[in-house]
Amino acid sequence: MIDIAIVSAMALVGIAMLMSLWRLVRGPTAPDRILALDTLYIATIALLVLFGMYLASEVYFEAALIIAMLGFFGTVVLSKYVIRRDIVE
Amino acid sequence: MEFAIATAIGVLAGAGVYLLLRARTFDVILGLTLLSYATNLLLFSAGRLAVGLPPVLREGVAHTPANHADPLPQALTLTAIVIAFAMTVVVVVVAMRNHADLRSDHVDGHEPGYSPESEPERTR
Amino acid sequence: MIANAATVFLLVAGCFFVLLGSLALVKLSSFFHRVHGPTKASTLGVGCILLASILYHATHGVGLQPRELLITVFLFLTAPVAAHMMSRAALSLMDNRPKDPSTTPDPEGHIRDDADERADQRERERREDAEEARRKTGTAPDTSTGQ
Amino acid sequence: MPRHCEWFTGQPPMLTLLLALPFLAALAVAMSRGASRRTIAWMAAAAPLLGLALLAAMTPDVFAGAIPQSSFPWIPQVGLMFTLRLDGLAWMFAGLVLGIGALIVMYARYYLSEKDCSSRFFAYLLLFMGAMLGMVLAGNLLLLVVFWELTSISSFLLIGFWTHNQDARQGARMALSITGMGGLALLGGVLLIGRVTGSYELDVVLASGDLIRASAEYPAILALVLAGIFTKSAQFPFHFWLPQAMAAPTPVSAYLHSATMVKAGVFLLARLHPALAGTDLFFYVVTTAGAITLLVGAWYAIFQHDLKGLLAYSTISHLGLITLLFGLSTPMAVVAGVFHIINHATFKASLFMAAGIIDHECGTRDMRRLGNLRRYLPWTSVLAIVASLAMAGIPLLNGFLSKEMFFAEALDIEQHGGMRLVVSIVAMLAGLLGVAYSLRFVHDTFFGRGPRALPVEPHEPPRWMRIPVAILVVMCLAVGIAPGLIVEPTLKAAVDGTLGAAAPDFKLALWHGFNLPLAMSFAGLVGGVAFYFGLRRLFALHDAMLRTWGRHLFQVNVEALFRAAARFTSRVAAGGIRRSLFWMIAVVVLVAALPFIGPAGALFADLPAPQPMPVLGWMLWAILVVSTLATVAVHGRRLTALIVIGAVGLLVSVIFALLSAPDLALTQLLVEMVTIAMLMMALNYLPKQSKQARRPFRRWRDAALSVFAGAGVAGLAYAMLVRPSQTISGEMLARSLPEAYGSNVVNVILVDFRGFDTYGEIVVFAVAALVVHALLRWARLKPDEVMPGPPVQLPIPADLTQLLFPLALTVSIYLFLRGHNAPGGGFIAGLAIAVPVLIKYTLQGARAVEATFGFDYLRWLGVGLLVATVGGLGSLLFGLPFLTSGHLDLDLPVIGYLPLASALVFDTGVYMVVFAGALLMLSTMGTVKHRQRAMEETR
Amino acid sequence: MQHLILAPVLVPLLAGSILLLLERSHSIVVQRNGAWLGIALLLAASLALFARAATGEVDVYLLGDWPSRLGIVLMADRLSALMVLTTSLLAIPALMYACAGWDRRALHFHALFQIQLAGLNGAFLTGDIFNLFVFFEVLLIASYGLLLSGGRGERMAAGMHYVVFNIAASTLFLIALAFLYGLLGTLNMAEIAVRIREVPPQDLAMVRAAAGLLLVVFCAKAALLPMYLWLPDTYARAPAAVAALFTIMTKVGLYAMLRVTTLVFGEDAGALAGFGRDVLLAFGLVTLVLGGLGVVGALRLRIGAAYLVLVSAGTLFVAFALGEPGTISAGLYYLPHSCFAGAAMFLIAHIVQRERGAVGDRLLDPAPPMPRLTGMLYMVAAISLIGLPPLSGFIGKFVLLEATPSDDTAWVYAAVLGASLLVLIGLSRTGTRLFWRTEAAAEAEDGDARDVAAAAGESPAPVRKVRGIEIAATLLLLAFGVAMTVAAAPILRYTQATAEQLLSPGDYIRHVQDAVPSLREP
Amino acid sequence: MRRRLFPSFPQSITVFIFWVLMARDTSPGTLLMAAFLAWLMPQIAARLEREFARLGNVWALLPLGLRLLGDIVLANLTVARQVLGPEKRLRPGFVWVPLELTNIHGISALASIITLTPGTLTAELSEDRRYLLVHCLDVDDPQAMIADLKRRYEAPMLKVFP
Ligand code: NA
Ligand code: NA
Repeated sequence: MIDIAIVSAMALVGIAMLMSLWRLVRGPTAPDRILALDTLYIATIALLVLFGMYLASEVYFEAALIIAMLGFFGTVVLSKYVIRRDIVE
Repeated sequence: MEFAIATAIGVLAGAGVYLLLRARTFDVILGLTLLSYATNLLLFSAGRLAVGLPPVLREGVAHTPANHADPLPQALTLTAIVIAFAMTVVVVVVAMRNHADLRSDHVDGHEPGYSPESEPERTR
Repeated sequence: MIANAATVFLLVAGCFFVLLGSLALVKLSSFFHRVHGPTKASTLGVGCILLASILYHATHGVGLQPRELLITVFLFLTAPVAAHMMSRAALSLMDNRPKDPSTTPDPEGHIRDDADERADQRERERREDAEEARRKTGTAPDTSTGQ
Repeated sequence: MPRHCEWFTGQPPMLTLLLALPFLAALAVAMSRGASRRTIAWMAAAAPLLGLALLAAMTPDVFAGAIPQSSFPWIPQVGLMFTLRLDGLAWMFAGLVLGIGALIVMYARYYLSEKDCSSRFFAYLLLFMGAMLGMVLAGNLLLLVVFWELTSISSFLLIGFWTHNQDARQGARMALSITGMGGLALLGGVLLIGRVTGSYELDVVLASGDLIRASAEYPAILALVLAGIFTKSAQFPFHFWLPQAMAAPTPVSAYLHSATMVKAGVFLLARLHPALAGTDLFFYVVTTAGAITLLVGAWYAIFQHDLKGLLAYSTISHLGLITLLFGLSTPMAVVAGVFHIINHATFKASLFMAAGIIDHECGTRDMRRLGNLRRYLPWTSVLAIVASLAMAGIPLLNGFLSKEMFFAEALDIEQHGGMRLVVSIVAMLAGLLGVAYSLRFVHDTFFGRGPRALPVEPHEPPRWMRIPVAILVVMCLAVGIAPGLIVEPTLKAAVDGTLGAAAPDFKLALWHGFNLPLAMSFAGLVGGVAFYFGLRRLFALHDAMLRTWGRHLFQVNVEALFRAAARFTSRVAAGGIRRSLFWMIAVVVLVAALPFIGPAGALFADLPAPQPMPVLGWMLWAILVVSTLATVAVHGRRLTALIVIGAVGLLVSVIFALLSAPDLALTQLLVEMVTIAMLMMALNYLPKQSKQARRPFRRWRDAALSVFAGAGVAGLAYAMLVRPSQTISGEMLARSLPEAYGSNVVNVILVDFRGFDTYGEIVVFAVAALVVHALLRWARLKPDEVMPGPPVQLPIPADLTQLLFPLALTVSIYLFLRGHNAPGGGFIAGLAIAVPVLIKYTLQGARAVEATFGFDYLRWLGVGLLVATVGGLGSLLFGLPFLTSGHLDLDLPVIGYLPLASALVFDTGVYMVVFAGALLMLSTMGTVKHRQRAMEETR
Repeated sequence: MQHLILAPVLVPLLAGSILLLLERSHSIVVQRNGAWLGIALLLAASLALFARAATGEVDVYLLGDWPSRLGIVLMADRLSALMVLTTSLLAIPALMYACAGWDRRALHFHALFQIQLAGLNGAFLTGDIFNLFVFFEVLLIASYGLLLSGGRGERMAAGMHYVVFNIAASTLFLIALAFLYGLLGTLNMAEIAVRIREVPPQDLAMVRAAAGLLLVVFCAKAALLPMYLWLPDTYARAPAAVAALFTIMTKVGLYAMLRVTTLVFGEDAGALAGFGRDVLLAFGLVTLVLGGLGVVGALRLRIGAAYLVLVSAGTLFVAFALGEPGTISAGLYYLPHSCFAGAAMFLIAHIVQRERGAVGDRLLDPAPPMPRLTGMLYMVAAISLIGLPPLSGFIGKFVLLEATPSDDTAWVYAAVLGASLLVLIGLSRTGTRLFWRTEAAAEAEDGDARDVAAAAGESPAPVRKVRGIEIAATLLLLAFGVAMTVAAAPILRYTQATAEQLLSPGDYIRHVQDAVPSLREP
Repeated sequence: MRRRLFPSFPQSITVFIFWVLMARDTSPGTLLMAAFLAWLMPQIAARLEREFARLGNVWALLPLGLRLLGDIVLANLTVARQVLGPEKRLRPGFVWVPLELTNIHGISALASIITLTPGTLTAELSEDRRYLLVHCLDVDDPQAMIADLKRRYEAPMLKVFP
């Protein structure tokens, strides 16, 4: 049962990612797209963790950790650009 | 799965080629980025596709190709990613300088219709 | 068995919130509405899934090794800041953003009706569409030869 | 065709010394730029005079039929030997080159003015003399080609000596182009000869005439060699360069165009006569070319107004005559040809020198302004008139003798019946025209009215200028009167050298009795005189101007070539980057597609079934594909494109993760973040939008190519993916833990199996940082759009980084230390710490970060590279190769078991380089405007 | 001695890293001394390697002590040693010229220069195809730096072209490698040569496509038609010292082409024997002629010099594609010659450019007066490049023609001799225009120069004095050519032996396979 | 002395826990390494940062954390209702929330908390750092909401970051 749960969870996360993609493509403003990308990153953490469960493996920990720790960097940089056109002031 | 990866690589490569052939430096940079994604995926998949068999050895699992994806293309791809990054950085900087020095972001350094005779030499 | 049930519950909850966050992204009509979804629901959802993972590895793997907690910590640290940055970006695009009270004497006037924001949003979309149309017809204002 | 060779064979020093003399003298003259003209002239004259002495010393042997040789190997394996060989023909030519050379040096000493740099002139002249000498002495055909081309180069310098003169420049270039072309052809011909005979040694080649004539390559050989000969000897249709070359100083003309340069062609014709002559093809081609040249040259000579022009065309005509004689190929014709070479050299050299004197004294060579000079320059006039009569072929002068032999040979043609009449008529006509132009030279210069409007009163030149002319004229007379005594031994030796065993027995005499040739001579004389005066009266010779079409055509063609080449080149190169890329991709598509064109369907034949694809996979696939296509769709709006492409990068790393490559996923993620940051920084200095080009054709064409390229890659990738793999990595998996002490095999490959790749990779990374630094350090960049107001404060996010940074550093150290056994390693760890620093830059501003974070990234970069290198070199101490990893298991009391791999040192280098490199790049990019502002403030 | 083969890579890399450390804190003199020390060591190592290779020794170096199939091998056979020596020799005058002042203006010049040398040598020495890619990248990225550091304006546009084109080509390299590895499962070149013989027939077309892509990469880097368009602009705009060093850059592509075609597509390669040879020959011939046309059409000396690089590339393609021992030998003789002579021409062009001030190296009448010495240098270089006797260009050309097999004679002779004629016409015009002073120029010298400058929209650049070391660098390059002429016989013996070594790849493969790690199991 | 060796105890402890968690190991070697890093990291951070957070009553964090956890879960359900329900019913708007907190760490923490709790989102901090701009998805009485925020979150924060 738990395997089915994991697999379905992965599919659901996939659907969530597809929805984010829609917003990413549709926009209309830059912050909307940044938000969509940020959501994709967060969903990716979920995906990686679920995949680690699925395989009973721990090799995806580092990747998930890196996204959680540094994934917002893209968001910060893109937002800063929108605010100032200049990301390092 | 092979079909999906192959087509994904194809789409990335095709999109990359199209953008590579655009006239503006930034578009070309985007094209190179897409192309390097395609290349990295291709190089990586030269070891064939395996789900859930990372080449990290564990106790109790025999150290054979049956239990592990081919690590060599992964290492090669890692090198390729880094090199592609380095190259992208260089293009980006050259594009910046190009635009600053020649006042055009056209890949050839000047807008179409420009003829070299009509313009003074600006090389040092 | 209980652990399994708990895992499945956490997974279901996690997926629900993750989906919810993305749904908000799709469904809601303006940026400041949408941003609420992913920053809270998705974060919580992933948190649930991480808990599920800890539980799962504890029961089906080598034992309790709550490494995933680190991920959770980072996620809960960074997600609000990311949302904050995006909000600031969106604010900077608003023509009619709420006035900074430190430069305006009357803080009571700082509640702003959402209708203003919607109007802003429509205006922005209209402008972007116009931009797009102009670009397509090749009559874009010459921005490439910025001095 | 390597041939075993001694260092020296034959008579060593004499020939080599003979050849070396002019070159040594040239060097000496060139070095002594400060010396007086007199000294220089003496130094220059020493070479031919000494050379003549050496030649004289060898004469008895040569006349006795011996062939002194010397040989030493230059490139023996391809048959290029430095073989010198002095047979009769070479002896005769060497004598001409040196003898006339000596006279020219004497003449030139007085001819040159103060303004001319005489050391340069004599150096060139001696260089040319040496080249000429080398050519006639060469005993190896390749060596002959070497000197042949040297004559072209040195004559180029001589003709263009007065570089300020437009005619001289043009003439020199034309001469070089034409003779250079001939030289290249000759090289081809010689190489083909070598292919047939197996050797370039003249002895071998001359003995292999039958082999050559019978070979399939013979027509090609003949064509190529004759191209060389005809261009050098100014044969029709390549004759036009010679009159152009008259812009040279007169001593040069006298030397090059009487005795040497132009004679090189006919020399080679004589030289290779045994090897090439004797076929119908040879006969018709050479005879025809000679005959046409003979007439064309003579005809144009009549209409020249320039003295040197007239002499030049007459030279062409005489060269035609010699060629014609060699074309006839009979032994006696060859005798006549060789004889005429000598005669022409003597009278033509003297005539050129006389023309030079006239030019020198009168300041013009235009016959329309000259006349009656016998009053002013009596001695010169006498000498010139005698020499002209020799040119006209008047009895008692040498020209008469060879002309008569020519007439006799023309009448004697046996094998090719039809040609006898033609050649005889040509001979008659040529005789007639020769008389006519000689007469014009004499009459228009020394007789009649004139001179007109000269800048100076002409008077006799210095004695030493006349003496060379006199010597030559005396020679003409001597040969003409007593040929048997004066020239017969020489001629015999030369003909022996030319024909070898086939040389005929002949006697030279002034009087052969009344015969048909004599009648022809007489008729020619009378006809010529009549023709000249007739022409003068009827066509007003002074006004006539004949356009020489060859020269005109050449110039037009060369100009057209320049223009066409320039246009072609610029048109080809005009497409810029896009054309380069388009062609490369097109070639790639073609090259990859071609192997599949034959066996259709080979790509996917008999392949195993692919692995199944989960639903999630398709979703991710869709996200990847859609975001890729969206990137293309929105590429004009750059910020949008960057956000969308971020999704592509994320999806690629997700794919890596799902397909068992956690290290790749990590690397891709981190690189992606840094890339985005960098592109954002760049975007600040670039336009925000792409200008859309209005060329739908190009867009469609590119789209089509992209589709082909994408489909091709996809097809090949699919075909590869479903094939079974046969890799060596099984052994890597097996040996990774026991021998490299790491269980993350990817990292083991990176730092151990293929550490050298990683070593190169960090060098690339470091250099990329250097390039960024170098390009932006002093650059004057202006942001495309500056937002108003002071820098924005972001206190809340900035606060987060304060919390985050130590944790990120901890994670980075973890990734670094664990990389050998789990995903991670130096590279990933380096980026994992670079990114938080970058976040600090972004949120706190560059100034704040650099104030607290005072790293000299450049130095760190160097240290990192050194650490990596030293880490790799450590194993050399143990006698093991570079990058061999050592291993140390420490079992410490408290800490416990601690495995240490020396690869860690190398990986530390990687760590440092990546960290320092990434930060050097991004801080340089991020702080451009600070320096910009600082520069503006200091100004 | 065992580690000697490392030196050509590691010495410059170490020198480069140390120079990087010195850069901030030490004067340019210290940096120059460091650079020269590196060059001296490199030259010594190259000579030692060359001397070893000349005895027929093939050095195999197992990096990391892994057997060749697992790790990376360095190989030094005659060909590699020759290329390494050529690089080192070329580096000397290039560095001399740069030390006349360019190194002050170009940030990081010395470090980049050393790393460039390391990249070149690494590419010549590696026996692993992926490692070849890595070293291609090392040398390319260093070349980007050398090309662009200190430059501005149009040079950036040329740099853009160069960089983008090369990155695209490198991407293609990776694609080719992906397919090669995917199909053959190895990266060691010797191992590839072995495995390619046993490719099952259904995979042949795939392998052909992959191999074709690989050759396209090398051709693109070596500037073969129609992929040479990047070259003229780049080379014409590079700083002189860098352009001089760049003459060997196209040769890296040629080297790789030669290595791969002889080793992997040799006679034993079964269905792939002689792969691509005819096409390479045909395109090489056309490239040669088009290069010649470019020289004729060039309106500036540097452009002409750039097209001369193309001519030499075309010639080398022809020589290598003919595939006979004699032609390969001729090509290997021609290769260093063309590097030296071409480099000399770039240096001369720069000297001319400076001596003429505002007019630069453009072929304009009237020409300002030029020092006689520059003209002489030009003439020697031109003679060598045209292939007129007696200099090395002539020898290379005739040895090539001499060895051309009968079947190809007509085309090869026509193209090689025709291109020589074009170069002759072009360079003689350039020479007369640049160095032969006209009367008009003598009269209206100043006025016209100013007019020209005004037409070009520049303030008349001051005529800068040419320094002795610059002349010396040029002379050294020309002296290399003269030395090659005098010592043609021994050099050709070496290249002949090299060609024979290349054409019996079995020996190479055996050397690799027989190499045993010191400690590890084989 | 203590300040020089351990400039920030909380940070040291965090790093220590972090390392042990990541290493998944409590062997003496790991603990030693963790201790070493716990000493080293704040040292490095001290060089880079101007000031460390001055903490007051850290224990106040515990109830705040628990409450926050509950709030997050509960309020997410609210958001679920809001998202799934018709958008028209929402009454969104911006509210400037005046702050008593002056410590920037406290402000940051408060801002994050506000963002994490559903229905509210910190969009901006005023330049004088005395107001937070909060976007509310559904607000009918801004003043009540402000008071609620201040009571639930700012008050405990004031204890932690005095
Ligand atoms: Na690496
Ligand atoms: Na690694």
